Amino acid sequence: MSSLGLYNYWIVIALMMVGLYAVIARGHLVKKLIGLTLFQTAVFFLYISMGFVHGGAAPILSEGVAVYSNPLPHVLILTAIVVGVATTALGLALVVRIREAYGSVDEDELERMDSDA
Amino acid sequence: MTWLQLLATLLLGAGSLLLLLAGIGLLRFPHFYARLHAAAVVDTLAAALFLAGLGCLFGATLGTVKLGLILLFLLFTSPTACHALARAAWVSGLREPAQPGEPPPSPS
Amino acid sequence: MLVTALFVVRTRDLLAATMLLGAYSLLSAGMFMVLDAVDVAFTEAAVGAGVSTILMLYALVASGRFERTPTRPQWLPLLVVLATGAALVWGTFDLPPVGAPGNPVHQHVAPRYLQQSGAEIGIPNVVTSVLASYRGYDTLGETAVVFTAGLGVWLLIGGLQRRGAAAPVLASAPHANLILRVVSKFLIPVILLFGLYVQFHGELGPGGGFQAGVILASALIVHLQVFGADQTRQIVPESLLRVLAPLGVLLYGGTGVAGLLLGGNYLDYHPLGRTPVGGQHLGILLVELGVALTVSSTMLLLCYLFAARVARR
Amino acid sequence: MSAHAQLLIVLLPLLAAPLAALMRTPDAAWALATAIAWSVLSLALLLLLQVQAEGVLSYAIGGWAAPWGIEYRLDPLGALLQLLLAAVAAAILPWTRQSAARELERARLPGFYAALLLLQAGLLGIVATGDAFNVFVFLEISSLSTYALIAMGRDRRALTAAFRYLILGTLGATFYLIGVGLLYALTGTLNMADLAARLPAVADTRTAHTAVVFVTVGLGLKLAMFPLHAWLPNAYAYAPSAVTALLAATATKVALYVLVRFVWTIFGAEFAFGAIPLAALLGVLAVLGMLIASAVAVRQDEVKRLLAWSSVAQIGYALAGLALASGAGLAAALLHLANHGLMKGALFLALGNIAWRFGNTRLSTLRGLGRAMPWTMAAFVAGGLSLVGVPLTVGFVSKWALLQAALAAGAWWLVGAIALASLLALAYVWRVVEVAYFEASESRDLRCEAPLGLLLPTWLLVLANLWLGIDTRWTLGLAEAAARALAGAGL
Repeated sequence: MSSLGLYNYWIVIALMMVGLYAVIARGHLVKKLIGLTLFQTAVFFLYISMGFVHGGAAPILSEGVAVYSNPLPHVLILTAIVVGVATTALGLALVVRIREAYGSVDEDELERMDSDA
Repeated sequence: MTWLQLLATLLLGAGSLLLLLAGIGLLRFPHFYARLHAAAVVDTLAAALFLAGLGCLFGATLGTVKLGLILLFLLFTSPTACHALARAAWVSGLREPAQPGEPPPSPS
Repeated sequence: MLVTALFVVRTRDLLAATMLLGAYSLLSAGMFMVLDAVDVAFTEAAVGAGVSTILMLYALVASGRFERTPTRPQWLPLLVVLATGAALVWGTFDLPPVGAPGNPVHQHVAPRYLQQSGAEIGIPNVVTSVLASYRGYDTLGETAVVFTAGLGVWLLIGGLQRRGAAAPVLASAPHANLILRVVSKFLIPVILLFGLYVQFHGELGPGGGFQAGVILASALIVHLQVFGADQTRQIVPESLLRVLAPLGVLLYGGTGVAGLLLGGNYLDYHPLGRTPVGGQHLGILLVELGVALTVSSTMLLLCYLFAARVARR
Repeated sequence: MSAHAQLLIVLLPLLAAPLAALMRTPDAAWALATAIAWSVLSLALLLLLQVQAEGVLSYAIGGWAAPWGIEYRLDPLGALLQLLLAAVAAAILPWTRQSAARELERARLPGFYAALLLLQAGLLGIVATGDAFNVFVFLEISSLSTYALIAMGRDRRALTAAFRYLILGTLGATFYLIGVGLLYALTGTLNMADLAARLPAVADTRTAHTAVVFVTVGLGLKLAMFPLHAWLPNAYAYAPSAVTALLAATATKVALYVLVRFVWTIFGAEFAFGAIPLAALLGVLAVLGMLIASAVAVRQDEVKRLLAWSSVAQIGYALAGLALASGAGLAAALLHLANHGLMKGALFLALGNIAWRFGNTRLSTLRGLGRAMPWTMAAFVAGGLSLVGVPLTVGFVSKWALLQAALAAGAWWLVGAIALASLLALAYVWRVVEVAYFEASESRDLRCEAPLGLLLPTWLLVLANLWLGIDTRWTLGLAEAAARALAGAGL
C-alpha cells in the first residue's frame, strides 16, 4: 500500500466524528450505544494504524521475515475491544430495564417523564 | 506467471464478477424472495470460486486444507441461513405477488 | 467503511442499523487484517460482529424497532462534532506518517518485544506473549472488566423467576425448524472443536483466550437460539455459569499469586516451570485458560439473562 | 511480604470480588468485604510509612523492567490518596450492612458487595499504577461497577441517571484513550516516568498540545468539571445511600488525582501551564463551577441532590487550587481533596441514616428531625459546618490553605470566589438546619434514632472531621509532602 501519510488518520477521525455525532444527536438510547461502538472502533483504528509498518508482516515470529508490525498497539486494542463490548452489554441491560420502568427508550420522553414525576 | 497463478487469477476474477452480479441482483429484484436467490448465489458459488482460487495460490500446504474446511463449513451454514431467512419471512406472512398486475394471494 | 457508518447513523430502522453495525465490524476486521493486526481482526470479528449484534437484537426485541424522528436541534451536536474533529485533524499534523518504519513508536519499546520474546518466552505469536506475559496485568484487569460486566448485567436483569417456558426467538413449534435443528446438531460440535483449537493454538498463530471464549460461547448461543433457552439451560445451567465466571478471574489471579509465592514478583511465570521459558509456557497456558473460562461463561450468561428477560414480556 | 504490599493493596479487593460473588449468604459477602476494607487500610498505612522512609516505591509486575512491563509507582501523592480511599471505605462498609439490607433485595446483596469490592479495586488500581494504559483499564473496572451500583437504586430515575453516566463516562474514557494514544505515537512508551522523560523532546508539536487537551477533557468528564458535570447530580441522588457515600468521597477525587499526575508528573508544570493556557482555562471553569453549582444547590428540595450539587462546587475549589499553578496551590488542592472526602462521607452517611428510617431524604421529611433523630442531625450539622469552613473543622483548614495560596499567587478573583461560594454553602446548609431544628412537626415527636450500627460509622467520620481540623499534622503535613514531591522546589 502506498505511503498514505496522514490521510489514514483523517479517515479515522471522520469515522470518530460519525460515531460521536450519533451519540450526541440521536435520542434513541440504543442508537446512542451504536454510536458509542462506532466511536470506539474508530479509536482502535487510530492505534492500529500507528503500529503499522510498510512491508512488515504480522507480529508472528517466522523465519525469513525481518520487518514486523508493532505488536504493542495490538495488545492495547485487544483490551479495548473487550472493554467496549462490556460497556455495550451493560448499556443494553440498562436499556431493557429503562424500557420496562418507563415504557419508552427515547431520551426526550424520559426527560419529560422525569421532570413531572 | 505459472499456470497455477493464471488459474488462480481466473477463479478469483470469476468469483468477484459473480459477486458484482449478485450485488446488482440484490438491488434490482422486485421482492424479497427473488432477492434471496441473488444473495444465496454469493454464499455458495462465489465463495467456492474464491476459496478454490486461493487454494491454487497456496499450493499443497496446510493452508489449502484449512481453506477446504472453510468451504465445507460454508456449504453447511449459508444454505441453512437462507432457509432460516425464508422461513421467518414466510411465517411472518410475507407473500410475493404472482405477477406485477395480480393482487397478492391472501396469506394461507 | 465510512459509508456504512454514515448509513448506520442515518437509518431510522434500528434493526437495519444493528445488522449494518455487524457488517461494519466485519469490514473493520478486514481492515485490521490489511494493517497486519491479525489477532485484533479475529477478536473484532468474533466479539464485535458476533456477540454485540446478538445482544443488540435482544435489546431491540425488548424495546421496539423504529426510532422517532429527532426533535431536538441538530446543529448544536454537529457543531460540537466538527469542532472536535477539527481539533483532532489539527493535532495529527505533526504525527509521523503512517507505516514509516522510522516512527518513534517502533524505536523505543517495541523492538525488545520483537527481538527477545522468542528467546525469553519462546512462542512465535509475539502479541500473545506481550498480552499474557509482558503486560499480563492489563489482561488480568481486562478479565476483571468482563467479569464486572457479567456481574453488572446480572445485578440489573438477573435473578428472575421465569413464568412459563422461555420461548426461543425462532422455534415457535418443536417440529417447525427441523432443518435448523439437524444442521445445528451437526455444527455445534464442530464450532466447539474450533474454539478449543483457537484456545490452544493461541501461542503459534492468531488466537487466544478471548477469541476462544467467544467462539465456545457462540456454539451454545446457536443451541440457545434453535432449541430454546430451557433445553440449553439443562445442558449448561445458569448457576454453573455464575460459578465459572469468577473462577476464571481467580485462576488468572491465582497463577500470578503462585509466581509470587515461588519467589518472583506478581504474575512472574519464570519460577513456575523447571526452566524459565518452560515456566512462561505454563503460565501463559493457565492464564489463557482463565481468560477463556471467564469470557465464555460471561457471554453465555449475558445471552441467558437477555433471553429470559425478553421472553418474560 | 511487605515488599509486595504495593501490589497486594490492589490485588486483595480485585480477587476478593469474585469470591464475594460466589458467596451464598449476604452476611458472608459483607464480612469478606469489610475484612478486605480493613486489611487494605492497614496496607495503606504500611505503605505510607514505607514511602516516607524510602521515597518513591517501584514494583515491576511480572518481573519485566519498567517501560516493557507494567510498573507500579507509589509516591507521597499516591500514598495520601490510597490512605483516603482505604479510610473512607473502611468507615462506610460496616455502615453498609443495615442500609443495603433495607434498600436492596436479598438475592442481589452478594453481587452488590462484589461490585463494591471491584469499585474499590479499580480506584486503588488507578492510584497505584505507573502505566498510562493501565490507568484506562482500572478506570473502566471502577466505572463499570459504578454504573451497575448506581442503577440498583430503588427510584426508577436511577436507571436513566446510570445510563447518562455510562454514556458520558465512556466518552470521557475514550477521550483519555485518544490522548494517551497520541502521546504514545510521539514517544513510543506508555510508562508515565518514561513518558515524562521523553516528552520534552517532542513537547512543542501540535500533537502534544492536542493530547493534553484530550486527556484534560476526558478526565474533566470523569471528575465532573463544571461544564461536563451533567451526570453527577442525578447519579448521586438516586443511587443507594451506601454507594452515594462511597462515590462522593472517592470517585471524583481519583479522577482529579490522575489529572494532577498528568499535569505535574508527565507534562511538567512549565509545559502544561506555559505552552497551553491550562491554568486560565481551569481557573475560569473552577470559579464558574463553584458559584453556579452552589447557587443551584441552594434551590434543591431533595437533600441528596443538594449535596451532589455541593460536591460539584467543592471539586471547583480543588480545581481552583490546581489552576494556581504553584506548589502552594497544589498543596491546598490536595488538602481540599482529602478533606472533602471526609466531609462528604460524613454528610452522606447522616443522610443514609435518614433514608434508612424514612426511605427518602426530601426536605419535607427532615422537618422536626432535630429532636427526633438528635445524633444523626448533630452529625449532619457538624459535617455542614465543615463544608462551610467554620474554624476548628477540617473544611476551614483547606479553605485557609486555599486562601493563602491564592494570596501568594496574587489571584484576587479566587479569594472573592471562595468567599462568595462559602456564603452560598452557608445558605444551603442553613436551609437544611432550619427545617430540621426550627420547624416543628406534630407527627414526629417520638424519638426514632437510627440503630447503633448506622450511627457509629457516621460519628467516626464526623470525629475524624473535627479531630483533623484541630490537629492538622496529618492532613496538612501529608499534602505538603506530596506537593513538594511533585512540584519540587515549588513550595
